[in-house]
Amino acid sequence: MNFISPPYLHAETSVRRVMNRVMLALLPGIVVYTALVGVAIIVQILLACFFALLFEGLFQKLRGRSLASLQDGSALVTACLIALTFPPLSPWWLTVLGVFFAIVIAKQLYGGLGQNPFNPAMIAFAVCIVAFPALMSQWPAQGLYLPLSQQMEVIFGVSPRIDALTAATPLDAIKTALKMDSFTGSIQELLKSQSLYGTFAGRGWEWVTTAYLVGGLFLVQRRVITWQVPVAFLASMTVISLICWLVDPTRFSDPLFHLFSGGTMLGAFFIATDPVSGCATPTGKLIFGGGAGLLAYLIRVFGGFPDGIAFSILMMNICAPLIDVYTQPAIFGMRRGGKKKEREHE
Amino acid sequence: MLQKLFKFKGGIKPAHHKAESRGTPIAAAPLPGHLVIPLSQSAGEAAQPVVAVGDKVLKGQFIGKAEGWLSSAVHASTSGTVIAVEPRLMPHPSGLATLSVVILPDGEDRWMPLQAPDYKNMSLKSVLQYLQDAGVVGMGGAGFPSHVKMQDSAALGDLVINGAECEPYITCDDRLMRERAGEIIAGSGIIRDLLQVKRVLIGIEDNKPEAIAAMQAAVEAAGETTFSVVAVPTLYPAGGIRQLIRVLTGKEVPVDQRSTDLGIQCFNVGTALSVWRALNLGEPVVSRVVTLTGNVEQPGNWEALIGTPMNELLALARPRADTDGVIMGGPMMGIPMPACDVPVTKGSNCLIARSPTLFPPPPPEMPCIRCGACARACPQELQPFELYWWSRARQFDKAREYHLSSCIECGCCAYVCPANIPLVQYFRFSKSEIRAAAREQKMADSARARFEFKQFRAEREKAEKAEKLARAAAAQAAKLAAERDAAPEGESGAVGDAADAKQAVIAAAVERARVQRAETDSRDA
Amino acid sequence: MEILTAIVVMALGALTLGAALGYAAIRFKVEGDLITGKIEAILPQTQCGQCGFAGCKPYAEAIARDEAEINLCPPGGDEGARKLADLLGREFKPVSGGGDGEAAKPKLTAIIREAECIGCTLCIQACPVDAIVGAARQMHTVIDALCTGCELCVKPCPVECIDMAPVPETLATWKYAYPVIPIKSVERASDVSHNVAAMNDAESSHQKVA
Amino acid sequence: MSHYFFLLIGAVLVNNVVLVKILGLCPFMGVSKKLSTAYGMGAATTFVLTLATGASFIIDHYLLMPAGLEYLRTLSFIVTIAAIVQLTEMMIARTSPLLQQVLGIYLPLITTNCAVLGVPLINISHGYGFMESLIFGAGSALGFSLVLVLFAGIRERVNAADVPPAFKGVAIGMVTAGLMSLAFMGFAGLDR
Repeated sequence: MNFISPPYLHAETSVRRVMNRVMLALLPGIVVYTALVGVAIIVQILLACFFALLFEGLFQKLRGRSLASLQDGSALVTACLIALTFPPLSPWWLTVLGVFFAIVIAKQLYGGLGQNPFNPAMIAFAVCIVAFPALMSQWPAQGLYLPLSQQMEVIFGVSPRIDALTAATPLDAIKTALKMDSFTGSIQELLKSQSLYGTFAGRGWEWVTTAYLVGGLFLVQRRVITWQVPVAFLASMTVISLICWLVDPTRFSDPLFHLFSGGTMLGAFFIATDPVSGCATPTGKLIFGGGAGLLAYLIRVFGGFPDGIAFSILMMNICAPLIDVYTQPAIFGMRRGGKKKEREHE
Repeated sequence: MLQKLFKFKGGIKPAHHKAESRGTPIAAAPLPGHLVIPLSQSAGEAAQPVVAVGDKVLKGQFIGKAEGWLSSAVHASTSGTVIAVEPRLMPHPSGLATLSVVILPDGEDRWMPLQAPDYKNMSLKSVLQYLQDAGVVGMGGAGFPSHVKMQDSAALGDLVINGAECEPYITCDDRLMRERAGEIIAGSGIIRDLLQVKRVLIGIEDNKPEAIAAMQAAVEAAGETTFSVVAVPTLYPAGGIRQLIRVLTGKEVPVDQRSTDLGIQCFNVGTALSVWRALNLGEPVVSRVVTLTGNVEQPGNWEALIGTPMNELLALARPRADTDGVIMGGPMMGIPMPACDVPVTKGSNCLIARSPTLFPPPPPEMPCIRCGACARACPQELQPFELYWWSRARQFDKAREYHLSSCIECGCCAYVCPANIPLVQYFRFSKSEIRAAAREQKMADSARARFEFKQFRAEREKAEKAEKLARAAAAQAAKLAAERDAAPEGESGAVGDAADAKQAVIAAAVERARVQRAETDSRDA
Repeated sequence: MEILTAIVVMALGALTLGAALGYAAIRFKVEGDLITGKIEAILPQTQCGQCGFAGCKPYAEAIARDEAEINLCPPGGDEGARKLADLLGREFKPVSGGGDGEAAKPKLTAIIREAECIGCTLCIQACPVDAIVGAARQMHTVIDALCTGCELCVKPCPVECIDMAPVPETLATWKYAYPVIPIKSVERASDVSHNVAAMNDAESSHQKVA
Repeated sequence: MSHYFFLLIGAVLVNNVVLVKILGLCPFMGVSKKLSTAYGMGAATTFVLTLATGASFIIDHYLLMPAGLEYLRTLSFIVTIAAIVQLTEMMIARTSPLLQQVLGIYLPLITTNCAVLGVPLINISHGYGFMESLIFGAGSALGFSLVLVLFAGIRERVNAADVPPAFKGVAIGMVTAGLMSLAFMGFAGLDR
């Protein structure tokens, strides 16, 4: 018998449904991604999902809790995000390691769903890119489509050395070029000269990010996420990249490139919008999104890592509780009509 | 009708479920087998019983005297014999018993002689006294004594008559307005005159077109020009006082103030009717209209005597076989009754027969994911997920910082929560813990004051004794010096004797008590 | 030579700093402490002495001097210890020594079995908060509202006529429970079903009337 | 000017004294349970650290270096810092009861804060001048205060979370600090 308390009526919602919608919104991105790089990404997703459930289940057992929490779908969303942010041909153990850090360290140690201060998937990414920088920047050369058997060999093989098959991402290439003192040309020329990169953000990749954008808009439309975070995220990134681009177009790429390359769309719609580790107040969400967009640009352009989404979001995760404290909206009876009196009545 | 309306943020639109019970007219419920009339039916102290077992009472006879200004009188709901004055289970979530008068009806339902007061020529104070003695309290559910709400009438501008009835299932005010609009308007007119307000706004949700029409017609029939009947958009909880005032006047009652601070006072339609009955007919509150609905064959509205056991009343609507409990009030804020035979009180606007199919038990509580749905639904614009976070961890100071005290427990947050968290229950828990802590703090402060005073007293006594001893010693020394030759032994011996005698008395008493206890022990065994 | 320079330099430095500090200690002397009052405000003022000190104030002073643990006050419970930990920046320790989920002891109040009272006034003297009234050779009684439940009056009574009883719950003191699924709901459930049976009985009796 | 600016930013974020240099962990863990106390500690540390960097620069340059006593740096810095803290505490206690209430209990803690000793030593090993030392000191102190306050914000929430009993309190605080440190690695390379 359950605890009986008002209200006895309940709207048709559940955490499971929220998570399912997020997965559904990821689907277009996954499909385009698969078309681009092959089945490897599906294998990575399945791998991550399996281990995410395994780790979560083991931990729940260890704590003597019921396994019912496996059904909420949150571990699966985290697993998908890990698989989608890691290079598709990363070795299996790297994915599993990422999942371990995400599920056990970043999530379950804090008490599980709803209580983690950091985004688990981004912790996984950050840990792995700090510990295995080479493996984590081993992206398949654009346009190179490996047969399935070879992809499996790379993922599960004993000695997956595929340097020949991988290449730097456009973001990485630009940064490397900028860091070299001998670099004199403009980045536009660089990108064109390599012919690997597509029309505005690397061949094929812009379609993946566009698919993420479509999924993200679906989430906004379904009210699974609110507009504040993605809008602020994309706006701040547009503004800062526009400023830099206008100042020196030969050294900085245009806003469109930044919006559609790397993890921008995934970050703006799927990762920064994580309500658990993000801000909850409307103003707070704007600050959170804006800050994450800005930091992501700074780190990806000036910092030491190929993409800045993970670090910028973790950074904002750190700030989120404090932002929430200082952006509490006025409550009913504190704004219109009434003076803004201090709390502590009664 | 051409009134500019305002909006409040949040709110939800659950299915109304009003059609079931609104169709049939109000019928008088038959006399029950016995009546249990709780003496605690207002926000203040429980009334003091003025009848004893065996007394014959008439309908409307005074049986409970108000105890203090916040309390309200209680009357016999029918004629009959008092068969018990004892604690009985009351319709309260605590499941606690309260002193109640149990009446066995004689079947005649005979009124005591009624005499309407000449209220127009009475002072405000004596009118209010009369209302207190007539047991007029808010009929919306909270049971706040009406005379208290009328006492500070200075600088009031608007009177709001609340006919919103925003909770699903409930239709008693709807029927009341359709059938007794004239009386309600007359009662509102009396309140208006007592409070000397300029404008009367009657707010009714627009899902009750018949009630709006009836009230409109009654206003026109009475020729009242200060009245306006306003259809407010159907949005739960539009019937909350602060929300209704916002919708009707655009004013937001500040969190640390009452509506009267803005010059607005608010009464329920049922209360207006009670006022009219009390002052025009001299009738105290002995009955009320109750909606019987939920898992029943024949939902409807009944005029029930205060004190009617709920199971007897609900039987009129013929509950289905799988009924497993009663809810008093609506499905959003109603209270699960500790038992089915608790009595109907002045605040019982609706009884819902509960069944597992009608209100399925909530799925297990999941962790909060801070999705913010509750914050968007909250009509008080709070952050329920923050309140929950701190309430769950029992960090009540934090919960207070997030304005827990402004929560009206309307249940919107729990309604929309995807994690099925019983948020309202957490908030009630927190609130009562905070209240208890404040009470304990007060007790601790007074205990400290008494302790410090006792210590101060002890110090003073010690000082006085020391002084006395010193003086005595000095005197003794002087005496000794004077009578050095006389025998010094006798006096100290006398003192020792006195002490011994006292010891002996105590020892004897101890012995006596031991014997006594041994006797009682053996009796018990 | 170098060592000598070192010693001289350090000695000079130490001397200068010492002099400055010494001067400051005299010049900027302050008296009184704020913390004892704050600690005492948290203590429940039962004056029961279960902490091993002669009342709440001495205990507060001992805590302020860092001579006592913060978890010695059973009436204050874990909640009180937590507040003290917050105030003083110390680590929280549960009072009972057991797990902190343990239910708090119910609040007690002293009751004098008046028939057995011999009027010795010993309990009146023992009561730290003046909650017992009476005079010598007259019956004594406890004022419920003032009793802190410290049990200090129980021992002194020569005829053992003082009991400690839990304070009965009233509407004013009733609290909503922490929202968890109650394990003892079986009893409640049977209660309800019994009542439903009663309701159905009432229904049939009504039908008979009709 | 921009040199000083980057020095400041570098000290606050990129070379954050707590999360990157891993100095001053003791007060970082100890005084971060509540936001209000974190603010107090941050303010006190900023004040003392700035003062300490200045004082230690002077001592190093005008006392130890001329006398060839560089090996006594650590010792003399500790003594100086302790004295500064004590002096500050006494002066505050006397002059401003308000400040005393805010900073009072934290000031003695700073004496044993290794960040306060570490930053002057880093200054000297980097060969910073007086102005640079002051800016680096103030930047480090601001960085300390910043992460302390952010950490307190997180800890207030985490302390109410359903953390496994074995990890309650300081343990989960350490995990959180580690993850924060991980996030701050993202700033690496930004100061150039």
